[in-house]
Parts: sequence; C-alpha cells; structure tokens
Amino acid sequence: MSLLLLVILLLLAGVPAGAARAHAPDGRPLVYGLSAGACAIGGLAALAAIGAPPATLSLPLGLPWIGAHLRLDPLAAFFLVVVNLGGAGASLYALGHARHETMPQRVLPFHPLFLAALNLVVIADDAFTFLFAWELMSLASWALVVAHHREQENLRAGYVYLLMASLSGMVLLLAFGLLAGPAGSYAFAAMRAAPPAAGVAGTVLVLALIGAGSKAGLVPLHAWLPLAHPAAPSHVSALMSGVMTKVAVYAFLRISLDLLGTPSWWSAVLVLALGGATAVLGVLYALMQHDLKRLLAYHTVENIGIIFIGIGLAMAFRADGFAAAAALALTAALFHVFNHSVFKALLFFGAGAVLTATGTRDMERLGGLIHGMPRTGFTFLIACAAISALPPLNGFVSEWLTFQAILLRPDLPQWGLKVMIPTDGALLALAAALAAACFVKAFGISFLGRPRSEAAGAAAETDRFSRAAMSGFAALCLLAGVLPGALVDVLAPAVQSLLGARMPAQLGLPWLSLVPVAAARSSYNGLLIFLFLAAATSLSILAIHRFASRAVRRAPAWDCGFPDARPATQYTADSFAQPIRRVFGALIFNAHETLSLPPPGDTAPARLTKHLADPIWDALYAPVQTVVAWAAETLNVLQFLTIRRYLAAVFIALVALLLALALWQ
Amino acid sequence: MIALAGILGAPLIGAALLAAIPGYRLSARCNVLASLVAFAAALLLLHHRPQAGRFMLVDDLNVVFIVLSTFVGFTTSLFSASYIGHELATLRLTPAYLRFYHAMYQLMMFGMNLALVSNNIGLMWVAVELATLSTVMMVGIYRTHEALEAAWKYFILGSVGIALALFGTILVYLAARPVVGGGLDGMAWTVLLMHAAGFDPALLDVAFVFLLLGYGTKVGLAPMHAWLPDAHAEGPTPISAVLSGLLLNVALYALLRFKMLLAACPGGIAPGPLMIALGLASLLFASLMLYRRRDIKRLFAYSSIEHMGIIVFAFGMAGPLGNFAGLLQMVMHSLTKSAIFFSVGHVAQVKGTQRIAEMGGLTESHPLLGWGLVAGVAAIAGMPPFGVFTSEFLVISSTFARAPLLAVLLVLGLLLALGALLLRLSSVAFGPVRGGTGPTGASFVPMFAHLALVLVAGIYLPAPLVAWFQHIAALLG
Amino acid sequence: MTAALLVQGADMALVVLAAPLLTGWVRRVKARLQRRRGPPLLQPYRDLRRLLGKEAVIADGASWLFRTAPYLVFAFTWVAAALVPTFATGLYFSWTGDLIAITALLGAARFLLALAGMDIGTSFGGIGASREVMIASLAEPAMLMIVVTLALIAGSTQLSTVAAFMASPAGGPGVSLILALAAFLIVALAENARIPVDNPATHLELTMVHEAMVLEYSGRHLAMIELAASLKLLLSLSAIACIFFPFGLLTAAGGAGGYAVGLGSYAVKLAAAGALLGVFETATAKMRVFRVPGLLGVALMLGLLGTLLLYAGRGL
Amino acid sequence: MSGGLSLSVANTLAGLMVLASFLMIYQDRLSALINVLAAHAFVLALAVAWQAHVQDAPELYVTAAITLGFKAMALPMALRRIIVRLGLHREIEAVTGVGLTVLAGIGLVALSLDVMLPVTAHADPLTREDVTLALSVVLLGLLMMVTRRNAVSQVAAFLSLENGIDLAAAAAQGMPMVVEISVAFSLLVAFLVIGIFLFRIRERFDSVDVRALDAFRGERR
Repeated sequence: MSLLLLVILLLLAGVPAGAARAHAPDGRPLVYGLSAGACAIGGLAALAAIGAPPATLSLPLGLPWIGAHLRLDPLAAFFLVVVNLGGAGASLYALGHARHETMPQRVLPFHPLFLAALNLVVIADDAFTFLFAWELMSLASWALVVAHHREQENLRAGYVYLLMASLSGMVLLLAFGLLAGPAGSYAFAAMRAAPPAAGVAGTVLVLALIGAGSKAGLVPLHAWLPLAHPAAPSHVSALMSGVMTKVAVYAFLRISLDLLGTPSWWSAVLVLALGGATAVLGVLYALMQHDLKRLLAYHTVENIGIIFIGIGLAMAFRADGFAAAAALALTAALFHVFNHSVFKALLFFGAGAVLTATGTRDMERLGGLIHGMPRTGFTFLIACAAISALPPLNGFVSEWLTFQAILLRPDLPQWGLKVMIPTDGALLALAAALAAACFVKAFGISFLGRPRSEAAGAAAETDRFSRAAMSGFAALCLLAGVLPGALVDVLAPAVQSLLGARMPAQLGLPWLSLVPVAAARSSYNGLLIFLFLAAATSLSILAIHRFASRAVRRAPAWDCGFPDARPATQYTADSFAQPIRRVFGALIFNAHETLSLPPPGDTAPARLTKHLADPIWDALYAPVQTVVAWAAETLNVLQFLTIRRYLAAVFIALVALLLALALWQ
Repeated sequence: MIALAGILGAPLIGAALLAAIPGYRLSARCNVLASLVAFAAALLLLHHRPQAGRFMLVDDLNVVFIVLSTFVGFTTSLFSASYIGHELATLRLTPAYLRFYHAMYQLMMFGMNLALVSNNIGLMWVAVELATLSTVMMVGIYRTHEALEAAWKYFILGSVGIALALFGTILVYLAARPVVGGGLDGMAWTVLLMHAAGFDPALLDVAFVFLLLGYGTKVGLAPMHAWLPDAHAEGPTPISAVLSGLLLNVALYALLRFKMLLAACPGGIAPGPLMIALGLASLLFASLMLYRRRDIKRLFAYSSIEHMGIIVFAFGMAGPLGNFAGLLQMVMHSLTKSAIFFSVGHVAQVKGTQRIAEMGGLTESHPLLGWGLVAGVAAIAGMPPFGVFTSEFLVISSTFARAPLLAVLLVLGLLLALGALLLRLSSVAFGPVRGGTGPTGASFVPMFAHLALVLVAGIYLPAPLVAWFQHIAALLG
Repeated sequence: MTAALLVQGADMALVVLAAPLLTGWVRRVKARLQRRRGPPLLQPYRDLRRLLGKEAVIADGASWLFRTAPYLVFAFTWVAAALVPTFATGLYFSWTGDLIAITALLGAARFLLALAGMDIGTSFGGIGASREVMIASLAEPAMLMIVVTLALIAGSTQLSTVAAFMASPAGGPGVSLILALAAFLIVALAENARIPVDNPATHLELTMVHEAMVLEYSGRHLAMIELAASLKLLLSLSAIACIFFPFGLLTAAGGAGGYAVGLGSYAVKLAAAGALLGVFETATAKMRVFRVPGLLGVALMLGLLGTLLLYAGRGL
Repeated sequence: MSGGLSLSVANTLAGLMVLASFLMIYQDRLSALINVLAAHAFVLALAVAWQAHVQDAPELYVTAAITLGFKAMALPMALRRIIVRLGLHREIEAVTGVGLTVLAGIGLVALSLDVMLPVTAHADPLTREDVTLALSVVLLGLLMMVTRRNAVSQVAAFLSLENGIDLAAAAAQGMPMVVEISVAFSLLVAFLVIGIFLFRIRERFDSVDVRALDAFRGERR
C-alpha cells in the first residue's frame, strides 16, 4: 500500500520535472524513465497484493471529516497490475517514440499526471477521492489530447471528450450521492455496510452504467472515444484505450458488484443488451474507418462491449444464485480486460510507429510497410491476431471463456435473460468474426501490398525502445494465450472478493489445461495447440524442403495475366470493407454509393461517392447540439434588451413573488 | 478594536490620500499598502475578536467574508498596479482619472468592509449602497459609449435593487419592533437573531421577498442580473475582479444574515425554495447565455452569475452539507474568478481586444498567461485538483439524495456551462495564434497565488478551517 | 498410454492422408453426374506431388508472410482436423480444444490466407480476401448458435463428449437437432467455399472467392494450400458425421474390432457425405456474392430458432 | 389627541401620496410630471411631519425638513433645469397607454393591500396603513419606471419610489435616526450621480432617451 503511494508520489514528481525540463535533452528520458520505473514498481507491488488480504490507508486529505481513504483489495490490485503494466509499457515506448514529439512541453508534464490519476482511481476507497482522481484522469488526458493544439480536429476531439468525461463524472457523482445518502457517508466501507433498497439500487446501477459506461465507451455514449483516442500522442492513445477504459470498467464493477451487493436480473439484461450492441456496433464502425488510429479506437468500443457482456453474464448468474457460473463469467471479463489492455496498447504502439515513419494515419496512403518495418509489422500482426480472437493467442482465451459462460447456463428462469444470453452469444461471435475481418483490412492495407504513397515506401523501422515495448507486449499476448491457467489463477482472488466464488484452480491440471467446469464439458489447452501448431508447421516446412523442391523464382505478379505497375489499382481500405458495408451498413449506417458517369465522349473521370451516416450521432448528439444552440440563441435576446425591459423583469419578479405570497397566505 | 480600525480606517484614509496623490507609481504603492494594512488587520481578527457592539459585529460568519474580502482586495491592488500602468501607457486613462480611480477603489473597499462588520441592518444597507456607488463610478471610468451605458444600467438597476432592500429592511424592523422595542436594538443583528423566534412570521416573509430581490440584484441572480455582465465587461479589469470576487459576496452575506433570521423564526416560509428556484434559474440561464458570448470579460461575468446561482442554490438546500458547500464554493469562486480576471485583463491588454474571436493560441504566444487561464477555467468549471470541485461535489451529492430532480437540473446547468466555457477556452488558449504577441509586463503573482490557494484547497483543507466552516454551516441552519 | 498416443497419431495421419481422397471422390461424383468420366480418384495426390516438385514462383513484392502463410494455414487446419473425432471419441488429446476452438483455428487459417492474398497488392487478392472475410463474418455467428444448441442438448462443447452423448440413447433426434443440422450444412458449404457460395473449380473472376485469394501461389505453396482445403472439407464432413450421425463411432475403449468398425463406418459416412455433396453441387447454381449473406442469415436464424425451440421443448 | 384623528390624518396623507403617484402615471408632459413629483414629495414631508408629531419623535421633523427642502424643492428645480438645458419640452412617450397603466396600478394597490394588511395585523394601525400605502407607492414607482422610455421620467419615477420608502421608514415607529440620515445622504448622492450621468449622457448623445443609450449596447449582434 505504502509502496503504491510512493509510486503515485513519484509520478506526481514527474509533473514539475516534465514542465521544467520539457525542452532540455534530458527531459524525455527523465520523465519517461521515471514513469516506467514507477509503474514497474507499482505493477509488481500490485501483483504481490492480489492474493493478500485488503490493505487500507487513510490520509487527512480531501474532505477532512472523511479523509482520503485508500484500499488495496484483490480487485483493485488486479486493475493496478493492468494500469501499471500499460503505464510501464507506454513509458518505455515513449522513451524512444517521443523523440519525434514536436510539443514536448505539452506532453511531458501530463503523462505522469495521467498515470498517477489512473493509479489513484483504482485505490480510492471513498467517493470523493474516487471522483477526484477520476476527473483528474480526464483532465490530464484531455490536456494530452489537445497537445497538438493547432489542429482544429484535435481541439474538437478534446472538447467532446472533456464534455463527455464531465458528464460521466457528474453522473457517477449522482450515483455516489444516492449511495451515500443525505448524511453524506462517502466512504465506500460505509456504503458497503448499508446497501440501498432495490429501487434505489436500480437507479444507482443505471447511473453507474451511464457514468462508467460513457468513460469506457459503451454505445451510445462512445462518441467521444474515436475522436479523442487518436488525437493524443500514440503512447497516450495506448494508455487511453488500453488502460483508461479499463479503469472505467473497474468503476462499474466496483459499484455494481461491490457497493450494490446482489444485482437484479433486469439490470443484467440491460448490461447484456448494451454490451452486445456495443460489441457489434463498435466493430462495424471500425470497419468503416480508414484512419488507422480511429479504427483502433472503435475496436476499443467493441472490446468494451465484450467485457460488458462478461460482466452482464456475471450479474445475471449472480442474481439467480449461480455463483460458479458467475465466477466463470467474471473471470472471462477480467481476462479480457487484461488482454485488451495488452494488445490494444501494442496496436497503438504500432500505429504510432507507422505514424512517425510515414507521417500519416490514413491507411489509403500506406501499404507495404512490412518491408521497411519488419519488426513493427510482426508485432502488429501478433496483436491483430490476438484481438481477432485467434488461437493460440490471448484474445481467444477470454472470448472462449465468455462463450463457456454463455453455454454454461443459457437457460436462466427469466425470459429476458433466456433470450438475451444466447443472442449475446451470436453477437459476440459476429463481433469476433467482424473483428477478424477488420484486422485483415488494417494489417493488409497498411503493412501488406504495395506502398500507396512515397512516404509509405520510404518508411524505416522504429527505434529500439519502441521495439522493446512492442516485443514485450507481443510476448505477453502469446504467453497469456499459451498459459491461460496461470492468469485465471491470478485472477481468482479478485473474482472471489467480488462474488464469493471463484473458478477452480487451473495450474495443477495435467498439461496445463484450462478447464472452466469439468473436462467432459469443455476444456482448452493453449500450450498444446501452440506446440502442435509449431510442430506441424516446422514438420511440414522441413519435410517439404528436404524431400521436395526448395527452388524459388521471383517474377512479376500474375494477377490473372494483368500485372499492373501502379499501386493505385490495389484494393483500398474502403473497397475492402465494401462487401461488409453493403451487408450491414445499408441497415445501420444508411450506407449507399452514388456513381456519376460522364456522358459518352466526355473524358472527365467517373466518380464513385460513398455516403455514410452515423445513426447514433444523428439520433442522440445532434439533437442535443441543436436544442442547446436553439436555447442559447433564443435566450441571447436577453442580452440586448433595454434597461426598461430589464427593470420590467425585476418588477415582474417582485409582483409574482408578492402574488405568490398573498395566495400562499 | 485596532483590527476593526485597521479594516475600516485604512481604506478610508487611503481613499482620502489617494484622491490627492498625483503620481502613478506612488499612488499604486499607496493603494497596495492600504489594502495590505486592511488585510493584516483582518488577519488580526482571526486572532482576537472585539466584543460585538451596537454598530460593529465580528463573529464566525463574517470573519470569513472579511478575510476573503481584504485578501482579494489586496491581491487585486497588486494586479491593478501592473494593469493600470499599462492603461496609462496606452492613454486609456488620464492621471486625473487615475486619482479618482484609486480613491474610489479604497472607498469601495471601505464600503464593503463596513457592510461586513456592521451589526446594524441599516448601516449595512448604507455601506452596500456606498460600495455600489463607488463601483458605478469606476465602471464608467473609460467614458466610452459602452462604459457609460454599462454604468448607467448598473446604476439604475442597482438603485432599484437597493431601494427594494431598504424597504425589506424597514419591514424587518417593523417585525422586530413589537418584540425588541424600538431604537437601535431593533436593528442590531445580535439582538434580532436572539429574538427572532418571537417575530411575526408573515411580516418577515414579505420582508424576505424584498430583501431577496433587492440584495439578489447585487448578487446577480437572474432575472435581476442584467447590470452584471456589462459592468464587468466595460469597466477596468481590476474592478471586474473585485465585483465578481467581493461585491457579489457582500450582497450574498446580507442575504444570508436575513436568511438566518427567517430560519430562526418558526412559522415563516422556508427561504430555501425561493433561493433554490432563483439559484437554479440563474445557473441554467447563465450557462445557456455563455454560448453566444463574444467578449471574454462578459463571458466570465456570466460565469459569475452561474456560480452565484450555485452558491445560492446550495444555501437554499441548507443542511450542514449544503451550507458548508455553499460557503466553500463562495470562497473558491472569489479566488478563482478574480484569478481569471487577472489573467483576462492582461490577455485583453496584450491582444489589444476583448473579442474572443480575435484572440487565439494563448498558451503558445504567452505560456504563463495562457496556462494560468486554462487552470483558472478548469478550476471554475469544477475540475479537480481545484477547490471548486470539492464544493460542487458536496452540493450535487447532498442534493441528489434529497431532491433528485433538482440535482439533475443542477448537473445539467453545470454541464452546459462547462460546454460553453470549454468551447471558448479552446479557441482562446489553443489553436493558431491570433492577436498581439507582445510582451505582457504582467505581474503573475496575484493570479498564481490565487490559483495555488484554490489548488491547495482542492487537495487539503486544514481541519480547523473545516471545523470553523462546519460551525458556520450549523449556524446557518 | 503409448497405445493411446499411437491411436492419436494414427488419427492425425489418417486425416491428412484421407483428405485428398475425399476431394477426389467428390470431383469424381460430380463428373459422373455431369456425364464426364472425370479424373481418377487418386488425381489429387498426383497433383500434390507434381506441385511439390515444381519451383515456387513468387511475385516481386511478396513478403515473408506470403511464404510462411501456406505452412501455417496447413498447420492450423491440420490441428483443427485432428480435434474432430473421426472413427473414435475420447482420443488422447481430444480435450485440447472444443468445437469453438476448432472454429477459431479454422478462422486463424482463413485470417492468414486472407492476409497472404493481400500481400502482393493485386486487385484479385483484395477481392478474394474481402469477400472471404465477409462470408466468414456471417458463418461464424451461425456456427456459434449451433454450438449453443449442441451445448444445451449434450451439456458440452467438447466434440468427443457430444458425439458420445449423441450415440447414447439419450441423444435421440429432435427438431432442434434437425435445425442445427440444416444450419451446420449451410455453414459447412460456406466454410469450404462450395457451391452455391463459391465455386472451387472456377477461375472466373467475378464469381471466385477462395481461388482469388490464392491466385498468386504456385508450386509447393499451392500444394500446402490445396491440401489444407481438402483437410478442411474432411474436417467439416467428419464433424457433421460425428455429431449428427454418430453410428459406429467407437465411444468406449474397444479392441481392434472396435477400431475396425469405427474406421469402416467412418469411411462409409465420408463416402456418403461426399456423394451427397457432389449431387447437391451439381443440382445447385452458384449464387451472386451478395445473395450469400441471405443464405447465411438463414443459417443464423435456424441456429437461434433451434435454441429457442429447445427452451420450449423443455417446458421452461 | 385622539387616536382616531391621528390615524385618519396619516391615512389621508398617505392616500394622497398614492394619488400623486397615480397622477404621475397619468401625466404625459415632462414638466407637469416634475410638478407632480414635487407635490408628491411635499405630501411626503407632511406625512413625515405628522408622524413626528404623532410618535413624538422630534428627529423625524428633521427628516421632514430634508424632504421638503430637497425633494419637494431642490430636486424638482434641478430637474426642471435639466429639462430646460436639454431642451426636453416634448411629450413623454409612455410604452403602453395611460389607461392600461392606471389599471395595472390599481391592481398593484390591491396587491399591496392584500399582502400587507394581513401581515401587519399585530402592528400599530398607524404604522399599518402607512406601510401598506407606502408599498403601493413603491410598486407604482416601479411600474412607472418600466412604462416610461425617457431617462428623466425614469429618474422621476425612481424618486417617487424612494418617497414611498421614506414614508414606510417614517411610519416605522422608533426607527433610529441613523436611517433617515443615511436615506437622505444616499439619495443626495444618488441624485448627484444621476445628474452627472445625465450631463454626460447629454454630452455624448444629445438626448436622454434611453433608447438612444441602448444603441450602444456593448455586445451588438
């Protein structure tokens, strides 16, 4: 506990250091080195604390009659591991990557501040400290989003972001207000001791869903996320997507499963419905993008959906008293939390490397990067495969566990759940398959094929710090996929602390299998699959090279006899997504294409125009914008009245109050 | 007694002297010195309080206001020194007006301090009137069309408000007379409060309506707010800072005193709902008005209306948490808003305009000024680690448990305000550099001192301070 | 244990060896139905041998991914195929992965193949990859709904357990199972790029999906891909056989006789399935690409309906 | 003397003030308006003097004298001078018709009776009547302010409003002297400021029409 406090203080010390040494040559190594070191310590300390009994600490800060309560229980410890792993990785990456930063003075002070806030949110044990850290986290990341402030787009992203972040903070504040009651018992311990009545609990849950969900990127409150995440410097994008959204998940778990006690089944239906919708819509949005970082940001939305499906399942099972099933579902969700934080960070690292190498995030101007940036390409490929839930990598394990939870008890007594759970299964599968499609696109268009711009052709490999961070995270992807049992066992105390039940211990099983319930029911062995794959691949290569031909001849591409030297004839990101856009987009995005052909004899080029609408923005955000603009415009008349009219307002107020008083008496 | 003499005497003597001193450097120093003496005297009050007399009263409640008032008065005088120097250099002010300005500044401080320490509702009324008149003078000091119009508007609306407040004061006296008897006792706070339980509640109700509207005009509550944005925008910026930071508080203080009276009188209407309604109306109205603002000082003036709305709302919700939050919010708002005006004043000077559209990229052209403004806006928008967050946290969370709908409206207003402020901040502080890029010649000490205080308050509130505020909150009922 | 390992090894070898035969058989049936003599049954083996012996022609812009992908695709498919019970359930490593893992392994193979298709940077590679992932994105949810139905019926997703359950008296046919079978058939057609979804025997540019992806491959690389495709077909038919027609499947430890029965029945089932596939493909026309989603949507609906009917059947 | 007489005299005087207020509303010429204002203040002086007599409060005579001197004589004179100097001999433009305004005024009087009479039930009847009518005068003054466009007539209306407050203050028995002085003082200052402003306005705009001022709103659209 005190170690974590030290970590936070170290990170905070990085803030003035970053501000003061921003332009000095030692500023970057100083700040990022400090951050990486602090996060490494914090991560190890948290890892050690997962199995330990909860530790608490109370500081005389914040609201004095309550003080700042800190608590490190297994759940918090697990999320701290995620936070600090991401933080250490991002800092390591930034050691090299930030060399290209044009505005270090706007990044260096806020990076450690952001990390400190992330850490603080997780260990906060009273509403004030929690929200304090929560908003600080938003503020620090906002500063990072608008670091490159000259681009109007970033400013808009920052604007939407901070507004939505404040909405989330305010809504959580309402939730805590309800939990604390009129007496203002803001300490979580007090809330836990007196869980609210059912009706109030429902309201709190909905508020928590809005508050934490909007920060996590739950549809339809996700709109800020694809704007803000790509706008920040890449290592910050990685932190925001990989870590900050997880902290939001933590907030939701803390409120819904810890502070509220047993949830009601309808709230589980709500969470499941939102989770399913988020997963599918997130990936569909992603498919429509050709900005690499924005595509990744939309995938964060998708993965948050998957995590919330797991949480929804856990809530449903818990509401119906199936503790073991709930433990399985929650383990799946937490597993995915870990996974996503790793591979999404890795993907953003890769995207950052691409961005610095080519100067663009637009996939239509990339291509063939695998030649210039083989290592980045390889680690990016690993991450793509992991996020597409392909075995033997980690993404598959958590989605597999989620499926197992769905399959374990799809038939709960309530009809809402009975229909919702299998539907979520189908949605999850759809999301996974679409994600694979999307990452074929992301990797295929950016790294494969021929360069679509000069910059892409001249791209060179990134620096060694970045490569180290990327390689480390890629190794983690494989490791967690091959030895999932170990991670499940590490997660068990956190699950136990929330649900009072846990998955059976995995590490003692033969061949290090993963068996959620019983071997006869289902099992998965990542290690064996990996070994089999490795053996099969190397065997076939060896056999063929030994007994058959090794001869290779390089030749121009065949392409059905029409080799074309121009890279422009390749498939683009847009054309790659066209079939899916046609299948799903027509319904959801009102996608259509218009073709304008010049009349015969005219040599003007033909034009194909793509039209896409954003249904959620149009239905939810645009009306708000319109209403506020209308109200502001209408009220603005009041700025330009004559003095007489202002006096009339006072006069009317007086007469009205007197009348009211007369009537009341 | 020395302390009281310092608080009241320093500004009064200062005013007399400054009316006579011609030189800029000397008068600016004298101004700072007089403000410092008043502040030091106010600090003395913390240590030792004089007995309440028939005219003077120093108790837990007004000490907060006095110390805050003299402190902001002091820092503003520092800011004013560097600000006015620039105004003289650019010939916007002539030396004759400078003397007038400094004298009026001290006169206003005197008025406000007198209002705060007076134990007599009549004397307090006179003092508020005095402070108003002196600020009217200063608002019109630039003699431009806009400034004159702003001053005229301020004057007319202020006079009507003050007239209503006087009528309310007379009614309070009438209510007190049968119980307390006539004479000075009938107007002394201490006596009134002691016997409030025996007053005629119905008469007190009517009185409160007049007082609420009357002093509410000074507080800047909608729909009596109209003078406020223009007065802030057109006067010299130090005056905007003290208007927002102090004068509104003084009027609020008066309102609170009367509210206590009403609360102590069983059978009367609860003042809460009225204050809540006016507070919410001000908050929502002001936050929507923020969107179409083109003048940066007017923008922050509307933000003051918004915050006064929150504060009045919090005091209306009452309860130990509500009152505590209101008090804290008031202190934080004074410090933050004056810091913002310090920044804005220099910004307007270096950019040569107050039009938001003509300034941009401030964090790049003037990093200290720009980041100070960013921090100030973040603070005023209720972001941690600044103190406003603490008070807004308390207001919202304590309200929601008792009246969910009100809390939702409150949140709505806060978000609307945040949206507008952020929008303007983005274009002023970030983006491509627009407007002048010359050196500032600014003194950053006052601005960063305020921000530092707000920052510390957001993280750590000393236990004695909290105990004291809690005590006041309990007093307020 | 050694014996068990041996049986497991035999199974893995069997699938690789039998796969080209099955492909040859289907082609043969189709040819006969079209009144052609058709290639001999063993022609696929000959093709493979010839391809392996040739030099590989690789396009100029190809990366390492292009060269390693065929082996990886083969390995993924092989491992997946080894997890499907063929002649016996409960083989030594049968618990390594369940039906979901098998689907995911096939998905991984497809992922790599699609990437390989895009590696050269030709328009055909792109078109193939893009259509392939579109089809897969619909086939996988349908597959999952089938898994849900099976898991509800058999209480497991482990194919060995499911097959054993189906073979037992408790595993009688039911309406849900029939719906699941129908869905499975559609998914299998899509997964294996068969008519009406895709035509494995064409190089007509507008209709092809799978073939467009592998257009640039030649020599040993093409051989691996062809072998993987055959394996995948075998895998699909084996899975259908073991889930829906588990007759003769060796479910308990049996001696040589048991293995013989299991192998025999397996061969018969494959032959029958292959013949039926041939008949079906001859009788059906290839669909336009954008009608395929409709077909797969039907599979998805069938799967979902199967699950819901199961609830109804249980009287819940 | 009998309570009945003192009451009826006080009542009459206060009633006269209300009447004067109505007359002010009714007047649409500036000079006439100022004459009525002077009469208004004169009645106020009488009322205050009567209160001094009734309450046996000699300090109120001072107030009455100040009122007579300043409000009934000096102020109207100054205002007349301003009018002459500014050349404002044209008609007042009221926003709404006089009839409607008078109707609204009657409503306001009714409101003030309805509000004040019940709440002052325990007070001295002398005070009660005066305070009630004072409220009417205040409300009528406010009404006049919002129905007049001309700055001078607005100031006149404001002064009538102050008169109402003075009446209430005088009627509040035993209210300390402090208040009267302060009232007089602040009104004096107020007038000075008004005067200054009027002159400035004259310098700048050549008119004291508030509409002209409004053309110079700070933030034009």
